[in-house]
Amino acid sequence: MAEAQKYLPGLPDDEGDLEEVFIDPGLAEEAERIAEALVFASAQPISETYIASRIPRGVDVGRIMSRLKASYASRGVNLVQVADHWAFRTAADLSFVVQTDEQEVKKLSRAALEVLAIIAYHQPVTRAEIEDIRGVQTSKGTLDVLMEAGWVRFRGRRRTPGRPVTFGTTRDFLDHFGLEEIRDLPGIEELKGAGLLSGRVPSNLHIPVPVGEDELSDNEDPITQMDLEELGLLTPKAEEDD
Amino acid sequence: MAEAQKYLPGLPDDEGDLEEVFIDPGLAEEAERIAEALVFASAQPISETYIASRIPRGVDVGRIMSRLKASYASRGVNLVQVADHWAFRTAADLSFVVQTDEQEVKKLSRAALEVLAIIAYHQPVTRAEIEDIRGVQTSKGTLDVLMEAGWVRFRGRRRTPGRPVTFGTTRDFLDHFGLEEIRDLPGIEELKGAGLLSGRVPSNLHIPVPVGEDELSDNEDPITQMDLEELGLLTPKAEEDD
Amino acid sequence: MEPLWQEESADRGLHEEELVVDIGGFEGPLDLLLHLARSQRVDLSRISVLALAEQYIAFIERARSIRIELAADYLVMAAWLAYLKSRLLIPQQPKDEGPSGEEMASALAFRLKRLEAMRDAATRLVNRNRLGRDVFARGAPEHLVSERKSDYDASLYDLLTAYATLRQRQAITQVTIEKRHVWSLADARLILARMVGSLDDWTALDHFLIRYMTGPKERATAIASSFAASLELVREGRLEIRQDAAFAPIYLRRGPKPIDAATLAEMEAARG
Repeated sequence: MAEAQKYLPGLPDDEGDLEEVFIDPGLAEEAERIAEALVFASAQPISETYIASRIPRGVDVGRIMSRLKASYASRGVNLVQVADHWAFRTAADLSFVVQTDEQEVKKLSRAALEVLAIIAYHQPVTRAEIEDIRGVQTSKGTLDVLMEAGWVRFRGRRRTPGRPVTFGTTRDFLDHFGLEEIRDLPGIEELKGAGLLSGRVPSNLHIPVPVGEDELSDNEDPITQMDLEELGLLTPKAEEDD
Repeated sequence: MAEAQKYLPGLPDDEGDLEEVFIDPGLAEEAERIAEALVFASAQPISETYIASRIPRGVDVGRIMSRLKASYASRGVNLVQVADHWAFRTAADLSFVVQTDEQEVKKLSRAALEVLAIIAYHQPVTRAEIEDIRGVQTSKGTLDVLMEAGWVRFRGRRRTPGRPVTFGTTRDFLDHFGLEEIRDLPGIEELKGAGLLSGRVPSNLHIPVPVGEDELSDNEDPITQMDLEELGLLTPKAEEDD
Repeated sequence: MEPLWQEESADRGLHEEELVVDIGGFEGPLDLLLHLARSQRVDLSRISVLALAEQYIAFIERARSIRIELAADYLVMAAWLAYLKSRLLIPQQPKDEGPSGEEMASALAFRLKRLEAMRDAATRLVNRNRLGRDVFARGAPEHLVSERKSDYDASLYDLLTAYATLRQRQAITQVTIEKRHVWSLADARLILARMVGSLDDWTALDHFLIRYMTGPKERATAIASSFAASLELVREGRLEIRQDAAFAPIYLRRGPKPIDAATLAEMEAARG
């Protein structure tokens, strides 16, 4: 009963797929088997578009995939979504038994990991912005390593003067860290809420006003505006464009 | 009920595993999940002995495998036994989704990558100019490969003696490499910043800003039907020189 | 401020007793500031920027006092913090331009908080169930009927690497490297041998060299090579060497086994 109900006609979906009316349960099962075979056969995630092109016409690929996902949820192998792609992966709780001696997970330096996190949470982000966040120049080879690992890519260019190139993460990044989409990054909503993913100082950040105590020490001259210009010091980033 | 029945003690199996009496259904399920994950993740068919060593003690591996095999029997992927080893295989009736002949995606050769990159950055560019930049002759085969890949096209003809053909990139090129427009290719500063160009970049190194694909440059004529026919005659596959 | 110097830090930071300031362990001034801020053990939003600025400046001064060469970034930050300090302590004048001390302090606290947030995010990220470590893909993949438009594959990274390598290679082959005169060890040895032969009195090394110097560009190589050569000659007993204090002039004079004509000829030959 419940089984049949799933194939009763519903409202046309967003894409107005009018073909999807009265689906034959046999057709749905066939579609499920094909999708399963396709995704299972590949080590890489398979695009939903590709799956859709391979299953019988008129079958909603999204629905098929959710059904499959549910039926694998409690198994030793799970169906996971990576952006608009699908892949089978061993269940995370079984990591202790499944060990392949071949592949070693790439070990990233602290700096590379930090840059990766900044790119992931702030994308699209320019190199200057990464450096602003870290307060240090990105050493040569850091972005390089991340791109070579296939986790970071050039995304495009910012529509600001100079059109700086922006960086972002790849689908391999999502796949590697077990994320369905960027919005699943741990804590991203909280960080956004706290204003920590923007270039501006959030208005709710209050700094206690210090109680005046010491003056300049004997061997100190006050820094003048001139000095600052000479040193190439600019005011903090907050007023930068973004 | 039926579920519980499965775990009732049965006759000792061939290997006479006497330990298997009154198996906890939870334990059996755990064993099944582990076996499933192990077979899935293994590059080769995996031995029953190995699986037995990984599942909870006292669980009959033979029975677990038969149960798994049965549950996959009607699916898009089947669990198959090869001698005393186990593997997942695409269901025979779905073999059309997987390729039987191992026709792998071809990796572009280094030469082809170089030529493609030169065309991308320097377009519109003639073959002579490509050779000038690379400092070596470009075999016709290389350009053919790039055309075949669908990433390079004839753009027009240069208004210079001999009216050499100019090359440019295609829309598919942008799609494949995830670029919105050709001007999104990173420039010298970005290549340096990403660690792709080493710090000691000679001052005479110029990287052009690529010209958008649709605009013909001043000294370019569009390719006509005539030209195409002529070019088709000029690029017979047979004279490939590498 | 004192607890700062006793802060136990696993692999970086500073250790009072040995007077080691491991500036190399920090990734830039902001990292150092964040480290100092953490030692205040308060939420970053309630941090005392003033105290932090003082700690930082003290750290830098200490590093300089023991002759640690600091990257310009660190000094720039110190100067900025000194400025911030003055802005915080001196009441804002009505006609002051630019951000107020409080605004500058907020901006700094914001940057520290943001950096720390990214550090935490990085840790959380790296501890996720990772493909190839905790979860695994199909070990024996089968080939799918191609889903690509092209039979060929390459990534943008491949493309850019190929291009950058090519262009750099080409550019470099076109560069003519200016011939630079370098004193070889054999050169220096011969020069020293010739000069020291007759010297009974202590003479400064520089004194020997300056005559041979055609320009300031050669100075470094001349000093390095002749110093190395002089040590070798001392070992051979042909030379004596003396320096009274660190960075003081180096004096040379003839050793117990003077250099005779035969040795000199041998050296000439060695020099080719």
